[in-house]
Amino acid sequence: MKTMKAAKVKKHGEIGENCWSIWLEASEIVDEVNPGQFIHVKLNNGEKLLPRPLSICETDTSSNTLRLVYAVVGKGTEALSQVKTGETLRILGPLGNGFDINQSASKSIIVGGGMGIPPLLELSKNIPGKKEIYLGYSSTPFLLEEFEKQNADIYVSTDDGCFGYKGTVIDLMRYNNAQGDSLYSCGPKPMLKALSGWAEKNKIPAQVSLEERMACGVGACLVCTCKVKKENENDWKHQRVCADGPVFRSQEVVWDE
Amino acid sequence: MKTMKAAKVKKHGEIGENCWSIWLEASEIVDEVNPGQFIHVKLNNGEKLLPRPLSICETDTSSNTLRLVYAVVGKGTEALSQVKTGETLRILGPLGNGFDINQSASKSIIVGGGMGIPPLLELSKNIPGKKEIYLGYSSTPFLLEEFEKQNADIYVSTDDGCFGYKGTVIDLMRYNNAQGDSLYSCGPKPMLKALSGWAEKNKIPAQVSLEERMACGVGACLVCTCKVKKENENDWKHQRVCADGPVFRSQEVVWDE
Amino acid sequence: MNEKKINMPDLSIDLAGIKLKNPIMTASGTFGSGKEYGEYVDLNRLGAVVVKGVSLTPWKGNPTPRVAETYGGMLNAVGLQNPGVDAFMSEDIPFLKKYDTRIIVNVSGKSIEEYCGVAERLAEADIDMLELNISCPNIKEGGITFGTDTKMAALVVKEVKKVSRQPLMVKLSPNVTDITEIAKAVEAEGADAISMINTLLGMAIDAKNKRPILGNVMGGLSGPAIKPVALRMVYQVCRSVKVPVVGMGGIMTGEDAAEFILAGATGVAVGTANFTNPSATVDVLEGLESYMKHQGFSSVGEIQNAMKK
Amino acid sequence: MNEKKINMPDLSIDLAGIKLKNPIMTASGTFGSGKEYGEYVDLNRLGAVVVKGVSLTPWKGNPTPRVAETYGGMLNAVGLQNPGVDAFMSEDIPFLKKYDTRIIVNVSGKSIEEYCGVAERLAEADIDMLELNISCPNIKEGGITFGTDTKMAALVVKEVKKVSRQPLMVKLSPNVTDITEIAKAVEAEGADAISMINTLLGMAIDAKNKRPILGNVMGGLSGPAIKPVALRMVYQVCRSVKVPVVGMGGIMTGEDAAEFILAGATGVAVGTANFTNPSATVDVLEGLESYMKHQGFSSVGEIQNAMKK
Ligand SMILES: Cc1cc2nc3c(=O)[nH]c(=O)nc-3n(C[C@H](O)[C@H](O)[C@H](O)COP(=O)(O)OP(=O)(O)OC[C@H]3O[C@@H](n4cnc5c(N)ncnc54)[C@H](O)[C@@H]3O)c2cc1C
Ligand SMILES: Cc1cc2nc3c(=O)[nH]c(=O)nc-3n(C[C@H](O)[C@H](O)[C@H](O)COP(=O)(O)OP(=O)(O)OC[C@H]3O[C@@H](n4cnc5c(N)ncnc54)[C@H](O)[C@@H]3O)c2cc1C
Ligand SMILES: Cc1cc2nc3c(=O)[nH]c(=O)nc-3n(C[C@H](O)[C@H](O)[C@H](O)COP(=O)(O)O)c2cc1C
Ligand SMILES: Cc1cc2nc3c(=O)[nH]c(=O)nc-3n(C[C@H](O)[C@H](O)[C@H](O)COP(=O)(O)O)c2cc1C
Ligand code: FES
Ligand code: FES
Repeated sequence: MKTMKAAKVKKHGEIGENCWSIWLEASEIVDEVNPGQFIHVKLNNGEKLLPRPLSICETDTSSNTLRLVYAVVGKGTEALSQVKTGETLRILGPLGNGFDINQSASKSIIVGGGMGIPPLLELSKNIPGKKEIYLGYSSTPFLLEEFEKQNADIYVSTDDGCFGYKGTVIDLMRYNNAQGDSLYSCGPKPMLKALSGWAEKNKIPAQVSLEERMACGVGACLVCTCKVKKENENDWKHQRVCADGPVFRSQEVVWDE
Repeated sequence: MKTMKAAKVKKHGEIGENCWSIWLEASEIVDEVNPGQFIHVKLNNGEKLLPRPLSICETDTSSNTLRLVYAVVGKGTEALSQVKTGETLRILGPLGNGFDINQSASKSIIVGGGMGIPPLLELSKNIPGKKEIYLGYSSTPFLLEEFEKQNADIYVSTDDGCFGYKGTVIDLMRYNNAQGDSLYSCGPKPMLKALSGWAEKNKIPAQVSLEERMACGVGACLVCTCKVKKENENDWKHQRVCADGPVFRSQEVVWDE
Repeated sequence: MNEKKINMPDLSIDLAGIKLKNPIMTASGTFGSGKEYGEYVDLNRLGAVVVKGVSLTPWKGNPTPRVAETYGGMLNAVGLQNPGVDAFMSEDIPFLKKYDTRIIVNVSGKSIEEYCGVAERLAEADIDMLELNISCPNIKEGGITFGTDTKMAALVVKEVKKVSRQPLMVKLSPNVTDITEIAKAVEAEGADAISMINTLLGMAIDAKNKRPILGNVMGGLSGPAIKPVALRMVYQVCRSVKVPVVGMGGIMTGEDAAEFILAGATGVAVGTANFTNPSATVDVLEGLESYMKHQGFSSVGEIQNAMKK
Repeated sequence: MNEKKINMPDLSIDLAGIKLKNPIMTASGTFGSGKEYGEYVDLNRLGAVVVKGVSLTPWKGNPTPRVAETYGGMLNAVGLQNPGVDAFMSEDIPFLKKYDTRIIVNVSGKSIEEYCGVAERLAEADIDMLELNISCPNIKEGGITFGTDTKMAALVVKEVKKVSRQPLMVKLSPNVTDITEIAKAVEAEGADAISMINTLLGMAIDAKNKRPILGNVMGGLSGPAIKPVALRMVYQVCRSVKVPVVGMGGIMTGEDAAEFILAGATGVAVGTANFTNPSATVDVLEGLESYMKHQGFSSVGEIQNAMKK
């Protein structure tokens, strides 16, 4: 039986402006990870009961560790940021379906925005062939060094123009005339929506990783749903981001919200 | 304005069978303590909101520290026992009224049972004249070395006869024909009730320190009451253990419960 | 007490004529159809799997966000999303039938006809019991009115009893002035068991964005925060009716389960705890077993009768 | 918005014609008569001190234990112990009068006559408002019936209005099916304001000793655990009545207070939080002030109108 596991914190610290990196020892989990999957992290905090979903940023099978990169946005991530090296966290995973990597693509486009960027690192490592990677930040970049180690063309945009192109990552893709036969993306919903339009126009099959507030993380509670088009019908249904996603084909997502 | 204060843990560990000792740095508090007073300890635990009342076992004004000695009996004291040296706890105090020390007594009797023993250490230090100290434990004694440093005759009983006299501390007092003109006591209610009867019979004015579940600790919420006889009336009223006690004259307590 | 018995307490219970191997069930809506937790829990170990709410036709459920975390609890506003009774019968029952556990199906509806329709369809199904959910706070039509109105509650039970083949457990809403009144009314109409409590109606507000957190504005509060209210209501109802009660609301440990049984419950269900720990159901089971051993209880019935005062 | 205003938001409110310097009050029964917290809080900083419940004659209150801690909350069963209105008037009012804060007196009773008797005695007192407690769950006679029965609630308000001189705030019980019905009924009879919520009726069981923890068996649940229920009810009532509402239930921080005001409350009260931190009232006040500055609110009324949807 699978179960929540105690994972020892190997390394933990701020790697950028409100951007934290934590390495966890998680032997049985590490080998199973598909890029784009996430884990559920239970906080050692009586006030909050629910685990927090965080994408797996990268894995290191030699040391049996995996990395999460996160921003402090509320009480849960605040509590997480206080956890010290050597302490243990309870984690569940890997959860969800990762990206469906097109092994025969000659060139792939990878697009990340803000805290959607972390899972794209493990993805980039696993995608064969040529890659254009677009990374959009609000201001200071993070994980850039790690991406630069990938065999890929890296393009960076920032909202405030602090670094790289000033504007959205979609603006940058347009400006750059991005090219590829597969697109993978993770980021805030407005970005994914715009990207989905771009991909449709450019006839590139795109996969997007969505976020929604979660409880169980395993598909049982139905709180984490998103709207997905029904096949061959002018209707939609609710699907679970945790178990049916978090990665969806951009064309099947109903972007109305 | 008084307020809850952050107190640094200077030393913390088990000093006997399920008996813990914690030294806290609490500069402003230490100078004000009367023996028999307690402090409210707030746990760093989201599940439990209420502080825990713990008697001040002794103070060290030279290092501005005070000591608590406690048993792990539930989740709160369990969480407390996990606190490490160097961490801080939030504390409020000193609270309640301590013992009213009879400065002119020629001989005092001090009687403690179980976790009622800790506050009697600071008391013993402050009582002038001759002293007989009776300490009752269930099995292994604790704090005995500290009591032996006091200029007093120490008598020990244990329920299982592991150490000293086998039986209750009241049995031991009877056996020993305890003598004195003031009696001070803290311990479980049945012991205090028996003691109160003994004191009445022997015409010795006795003070007893009571325990009751608390919330505010400052006299506002009225959850911590005990029954106290009304003066010159055949009736009783509820008084607050936290603010009117925890020390009461044994003759005024209604022992029916 | 018999030493041998205490070493191996008998956890089995009789719930309205159905024998369960132990009192631990899943709370409807928190355990999917069992499949989702099958990787984490050996379903054979559970007394019963109570599946999510099933309605006559597919329901889409509420808009997101459907969850908000609160102090010691959570609000949900799923709105009974489900694929309808036909899909449920063809997909989920065959899966659950592979396990040696009881199957209890939570029945949802917006009208008496709809409740009866589901019960009629399920009459043909190989399941052990129906749980009539008259208490979902997330459905505007139906749910809230049935569960909080004594007459409507009695009426829907009466009608469903006419068409159902399996024993009928009725799930009560805590959002009422006097829950014993509803309990007595549904018992009088033939409810074979009562389960309680469903969630407390609550709300969370996002002060920064100045809006309700839930898409549905209000939602149902569950988790340890509500345990004192649940225990009180179970205690009251167990003293008002003769049918067995399945207690739930914030059960996280074996000791919590014991508290509900001391209050009078025959069985207990584990809900929100599954989200905190996917093995919660078996952890509660093991905790209850060890409680019984320590306290010298040889059967669940003994716990039910052990409360002092 | 005006920059100057945001640097110094106006926290004053008008509660049924009484001007309070800010919306932060104490919840009755959690702050004694003010004296007990006088060493920890500068009472001059509070909008109002709402004192503990006062009855016509002295009440002894319930047996101990009167408190049980629960997940994120606590149960109390004090049973309105108080020395009676005469002792209150001679001892506590003179103390509070030394401070520049409003005095609101919580009125308890077991019969309409008793409620009226207290209100009549207080008519002569130099206090600002009465809070009619028709909702204490710890009193078997009276309390629970008045607050959970629409007709009785209306009746007691009607009678007390005849004899009271100060504005009358009515404190509602959350242990009801539809709180808006009670709110509308007391408003119709002349209630000048509504305060809510009192505690949720709950219970705690000691599994080891197999008995209820509270001497009174059941008690009132308060603290952050109940905040979602309190917020929901305040939101509902603010949309049902025109009189101002004072919201409470689990307020621990300035942001919690802001949530209640966003839900529609004019003022807020801090209860259980005082036990966790004796400076809680002023901490909540400072937190609310800083929330207003950050969010650009220049007055409390602006928060009340800011809720989206
Ligand atoms: C599949 C998945 C993968 C994720 N991966 C990452 C990651 O790699 N790095 C990272 O920083 N964050 C990631 N998130 C978001 C992360 O889960 C939330 O930021 C976190 O749960 C917030 O917890 P909190 O207690 O700090 O905030 P809360 O106090 O709960 O909320 C603060 C804010 O965070 C938002 N929020 C809360 N929960 C979620 C959620 N489940 N999804 C989205 N927003 C939420 C709220 O709307 C609110 O604005 C991921 C979310 C999902 C669903
Ligand atoms: C004035 C005063 C001084 C005290 N001094 C000491 C001391 O010096 N050393 C020490 O070990 N203990 C002392 N106690 C008792 C101590 O407060 C409790 O043991 C503690 O609060 C239990 O907390 P918990 O969360 O571990 O237990 P809980 O889980 O809350 O309860 C576990 C058990 O402890 C009992 N208990 C809980 N609260 C109290 C309470 N306030 N008083 C008595 N019993 C309680 C319960 O009845 C229960 O059986 C004192 C109590 C008071 C009122
Ligand atoms: C996400 C979620 C979904 C639920 N769905 C249902 C449901 O479909 N039918 C039902 O009767 N109860 C439903 N409930 C209520 C639970 O079955 C249970 O009564 C309640 O959550 C209290 O138990 P707990 O505190 O252990 O979670 C749901 C609860 C949650 C948290
Ligand atoms: C110990 C205690 C005593 C209380 N006594 C009273 C009372 O005398 N009158 C009253 O109207 N409410 C009383 N209450 C209810 C509070 O005023 C308040 O409505 C409730 O506790 C919810 O707020 P909170 O969660 O901030 O504590 C009492 C609450 C507590 C915890
Ligand atoms: S979080 Fe429970 S179904 Fe997705
Ligand atoms: S603990 Fe509040 S009055 Fe004693």
